[in-house]
Amino acid sequence: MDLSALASCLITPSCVITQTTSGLIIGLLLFLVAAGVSLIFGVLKVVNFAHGAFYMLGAYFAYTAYQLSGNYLIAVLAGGIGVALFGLVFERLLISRVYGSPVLMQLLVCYGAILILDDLVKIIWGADFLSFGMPSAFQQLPFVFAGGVVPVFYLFLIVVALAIAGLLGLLISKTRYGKIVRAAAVNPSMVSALGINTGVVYASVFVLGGFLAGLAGGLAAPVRSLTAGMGTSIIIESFIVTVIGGMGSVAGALVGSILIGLVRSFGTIGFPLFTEGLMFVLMAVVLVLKPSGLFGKGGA
Amino acid sequence: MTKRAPNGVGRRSVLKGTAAVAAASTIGFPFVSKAQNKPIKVGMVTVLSGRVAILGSASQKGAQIEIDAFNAAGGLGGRPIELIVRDSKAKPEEAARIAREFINSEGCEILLDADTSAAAFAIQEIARETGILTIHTNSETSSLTADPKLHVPTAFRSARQGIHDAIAGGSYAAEVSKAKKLNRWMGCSPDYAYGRDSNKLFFEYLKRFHKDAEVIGESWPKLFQPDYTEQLTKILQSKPQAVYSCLWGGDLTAFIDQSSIYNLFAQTEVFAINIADYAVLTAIKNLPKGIHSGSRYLSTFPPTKENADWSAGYRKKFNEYPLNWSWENSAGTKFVLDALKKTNSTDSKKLAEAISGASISVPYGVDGKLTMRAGDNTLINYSTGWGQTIQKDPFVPDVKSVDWKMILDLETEWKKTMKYI
Amino acid sequence: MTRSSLLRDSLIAIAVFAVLALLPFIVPGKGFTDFMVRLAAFGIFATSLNLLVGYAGMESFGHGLFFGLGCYSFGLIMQTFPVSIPVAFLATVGLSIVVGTVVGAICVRLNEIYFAFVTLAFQMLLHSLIIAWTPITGGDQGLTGGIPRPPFLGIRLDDYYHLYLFSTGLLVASLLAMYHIVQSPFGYTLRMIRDNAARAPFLGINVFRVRLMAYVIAGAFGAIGGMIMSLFVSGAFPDFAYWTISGEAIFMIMLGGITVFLGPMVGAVMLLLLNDFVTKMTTHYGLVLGLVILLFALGLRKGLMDFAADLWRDRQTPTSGPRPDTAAKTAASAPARAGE
Amino acid sequence: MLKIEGLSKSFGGVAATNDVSLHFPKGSLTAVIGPNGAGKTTFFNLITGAFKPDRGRILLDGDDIAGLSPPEIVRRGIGRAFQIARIFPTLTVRQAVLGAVHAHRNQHRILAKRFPMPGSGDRAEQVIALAGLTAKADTLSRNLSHGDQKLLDIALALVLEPHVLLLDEPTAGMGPEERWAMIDTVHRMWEQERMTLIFIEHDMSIVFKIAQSVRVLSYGRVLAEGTPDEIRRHPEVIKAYLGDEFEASHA
Repeated sequence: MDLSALASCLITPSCVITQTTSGLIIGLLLFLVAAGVSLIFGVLKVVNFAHGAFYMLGAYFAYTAYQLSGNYLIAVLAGGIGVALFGLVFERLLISRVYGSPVLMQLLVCYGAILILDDLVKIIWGADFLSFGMPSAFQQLPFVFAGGVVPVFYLFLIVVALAIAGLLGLLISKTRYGKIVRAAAVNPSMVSALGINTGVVYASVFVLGGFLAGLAGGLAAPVRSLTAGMGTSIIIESFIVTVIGGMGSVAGALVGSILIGLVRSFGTIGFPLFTEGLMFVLMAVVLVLKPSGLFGKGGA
Repeated sequence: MTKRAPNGVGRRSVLKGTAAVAAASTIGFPFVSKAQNKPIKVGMVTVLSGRVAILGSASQKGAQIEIDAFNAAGGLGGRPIELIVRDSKAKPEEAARIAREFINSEGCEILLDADTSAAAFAIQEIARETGILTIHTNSETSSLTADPKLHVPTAFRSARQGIHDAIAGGSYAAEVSKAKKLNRWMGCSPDYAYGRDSNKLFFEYLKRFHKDAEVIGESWPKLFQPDYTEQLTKILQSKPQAVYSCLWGGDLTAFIDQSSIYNLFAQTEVFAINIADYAVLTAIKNLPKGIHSGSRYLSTFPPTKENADWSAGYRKKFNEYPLNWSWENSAGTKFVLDALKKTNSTDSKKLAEAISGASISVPYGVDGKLTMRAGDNTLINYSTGWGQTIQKDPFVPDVKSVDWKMILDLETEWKKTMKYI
Repeated sequence: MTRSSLLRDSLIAIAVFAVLALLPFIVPGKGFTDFMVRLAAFGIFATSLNLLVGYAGMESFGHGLFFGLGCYSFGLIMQTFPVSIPVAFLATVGLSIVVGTVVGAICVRLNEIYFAFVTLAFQMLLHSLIIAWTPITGGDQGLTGGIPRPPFLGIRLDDYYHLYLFSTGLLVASLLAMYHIVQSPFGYTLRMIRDNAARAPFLGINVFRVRLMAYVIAGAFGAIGGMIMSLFVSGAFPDFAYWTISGEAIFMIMLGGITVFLGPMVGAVMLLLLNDFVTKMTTHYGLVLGLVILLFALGLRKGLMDFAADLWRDRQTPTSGPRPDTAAKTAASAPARAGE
Repeated sequence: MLKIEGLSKSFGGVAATNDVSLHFPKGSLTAVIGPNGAGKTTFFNLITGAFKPDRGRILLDGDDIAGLSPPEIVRRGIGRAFQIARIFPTLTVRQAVLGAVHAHRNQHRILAKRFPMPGSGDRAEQVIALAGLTAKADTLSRNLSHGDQKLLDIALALVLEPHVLLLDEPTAGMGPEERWAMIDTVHRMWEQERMTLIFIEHDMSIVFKIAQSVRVLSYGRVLAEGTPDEIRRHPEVIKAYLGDEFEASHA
């Protein structure tokens, strides 16, 4: 523990700026994955343990698209759209068969899928770790604000992720689709009674969740090493975020993600050897005090 | 990168080997019975899946190259070696189970532990229990062989060791520091046993050789952590003149990629001991210039024809660069093969006696020789040195060797402070 | 209703143990005994998880807390103190009861997925603690240097056959004890809480206390599984407290079945055999195992024994009318997941 | 004897139970009626501890039980059955009733003995017979008909030998014939077990036929109390009740 270092960081503007942006960037990338986990749980009541594998696929799809096109934008979209399509197949082929099954049976199905996906990635892309390489547009000197350092690429990621978060929020709260999704989360039989095909709604949520995870994988790819199994760490953190924010709440996922990001960025200064433990403590405390999470139960 | 299934490599080359032996025996020994031709089974426990799958694929190839040569030369009096490789999925209990399975169900007479350090400790206990000849080919944790409490007479290590690397790295970094006046240092190493040990020892020896060096902070990413932003910003806040890191593999490439966008390399000297390994060097798309690195394995170090040939042979056979794990497993296998030839027996005790204190001729040893030190059953005299990166092949053109006499003297001293001797 | 008595079950257990004791003389090779020792560890562990999941309706994601606790506590006691194995064994069970009571008091107040996640959080806290507290636990390297095995009562656990007898003996005894518990009045109270936790309080049942008891009991047996594992590998590793170990137990009970007492044992045999067999046959372990898992999960939609039990019952009463429940045991075998 | 004094409970500012004071003599058979939303079920929930009252006292034989937990209140002798039968789907009728017997005798946490405990069977069979479920004793609860599930629910409460038994619409969701069979069974139980029985009921013909006295709730308050005849003629009841009753009977 190094509380004096933490205190001295908190009174230094440059440290606060750097660590806060660092927390934001960690948190916002996490958000893109966690939002999907949260939505899928909120609407489908499925704990999609395989969402980390979606993220991994997004990164690999983007890698291949980047190899072929050399265009980062195309690569990111390939990640997002590729995984959205994959999410559709995954939902129709596997998950739709275990709706209403015990949560542990769903977990088993997801586990089987993860094993297969990790192995397929190894077969297709090889056992070695891959590096995406930084697109040349972002190979620039970082910005410096008040002594705090922010790389151009991260600034880009923050803007993109916030924009996606905003669009997602609008989609869920303002559109007809959003209303249906929220209604399906609370009362699926009511939605189907209104003549809406809940199967389509469920599949669309998986597609949306897959799109977000794939996007996250593609966006993060230039600063990650790609390996089979890279989804594992992010899925555990996504669960923590989902629990803290409140399962099914997009706003909760955003706040939870940023909270986890900040805990990690400031925690590494104050408690360098126990940042992971810190996240689980946070999760346990939230569960005990407010089991439904910071943003309660309310709809999606 | 090879797309061949690792098992496929094994089976095919065994077949080839057996054919060669069969051919030899029809000419030389027409009456050799089938029982005598029964292959000698060597079991390798390693990781073939998940994030460190590359460890297993390189280890297997390293061992295979020696075994194929041995089989092609007639095996042990007509008996070929069969290498069986299994995946522990990086779980120590699974590694232990597979090791037992090799011994109890598969009839393996020799064990190659090419797994991670945690598994190495588990397998060490099996070696103790069963007395089987065991070579740890990948674990670099010094205590595995240095701590007499863990000693097993039939277990050896054919890998580099943290203490040797720390002494070598510390002395090299001290020299650079003195020249460039690098006094303010930080560490950024993975938060697990290897990372913590390596970090601690590196700075210990750095300060010993360079009195003005001062460690102003440390940051501890988790093993396999995808994102180093929080550690990097912490480093930037502290403004050190130099940073030491023993991150490795995919973690290291991600760290380098992320450091680049923070422009870290322009602000500080970075000493990353594990860069000079082809898996890392070739993966990073924009390898920054001037990173100081220890040699893991380089075709150009030692700068001998033998080494270049060995590397070229490996690349020809497997269509990929040899890695640090490749030579470590080649070396371990060669110790075993030499002992088999010398004793003409598969008895673990006899083999262990033959291996203890033995030297083998290999290009990646100092002056072409590696020694398995008697007493603590561990590898010494492997080529080790430091140099700076450039952007393309040969990546680290000028490697400065480190003197093994100094390493060994300081190692003895370290063992005393650890109360190992 | 027909009921088995403790006496009858004990006799069966003794007979099973006698057969197990003789098996190594019939099935050659230490591969078999190794397998059985691991099966004992995972079988007890999975069955204890099913006390929670199948009988009490408490879906824990963090049962590995006790497996890890059992491994480390037993290993540390044996390495640190000059005590006999039974003493360390009892001390570990005692410790797991204390930890189970404290953690359980926090966890069992929560329901369903929240209970699942809070148990996971506590397990990961133990894992973080093991990793961070290097001087005691050895950090990520685990407890190294082997676990001493001083002989006791003529049992020498450094002998593979003795270890086999000890482990299978513990397995049979633990299964007997757990079977007895699920057939006890307490066991039926668990089923009532599983079926309808909202109704139970109005029958005078303190749901919190009953759940806490179930959590503590399951934890104590989980720790026994961990101790056997630490003897098998002669050490303890942080993996034993990681979420993946809970995952393995979950997959075992889901594959084998949660409504039949021996379902988790069947699942443990299935998963261990699959693992060993697939690892031996191919390096594409994930692909093959994943496909097999999906085949079972999507083909049967329930554990193997659940499926068999349903099949058996359907055969007993081909009509779709009310089905008589002949054996007390099958009371639990109707697909559970009830509630209001 | 159950005496309620000034009992109040609000949810989000809406008073579900408002200053209710009522008296139920020992061994009486009382109906609680009132239009939908009158707070009848809330009233039961308060008495049984499912909700904690904001104010007021609940005196059971002179002891205030307000604020105790449901199990504590059950142990004081107040049993309850529910509007929608709350049963144990995977247990047979006999197992469920035996389970309740064990809970009642505080034997439900015994680990060392087999289920059922000696001596619990007789009581279970007696209650099962009382509920008329003997023929279905080995049927899984979830396979019972709706009416039988309600009977089982009541039987579970009856096991507890309650001094006071609260039944929330015992005839809800039943056809006319079933209703009368059910009410006969309930009446028989009351006569045999001699407890104070309070039931919520919408069917006025049933209420006026079997209740000794009637309590009327409306908007969380006590509107009237008296014998069936008094209630039938009570102008307030007729005025405030009929319209709603008309609606409710068509709901």
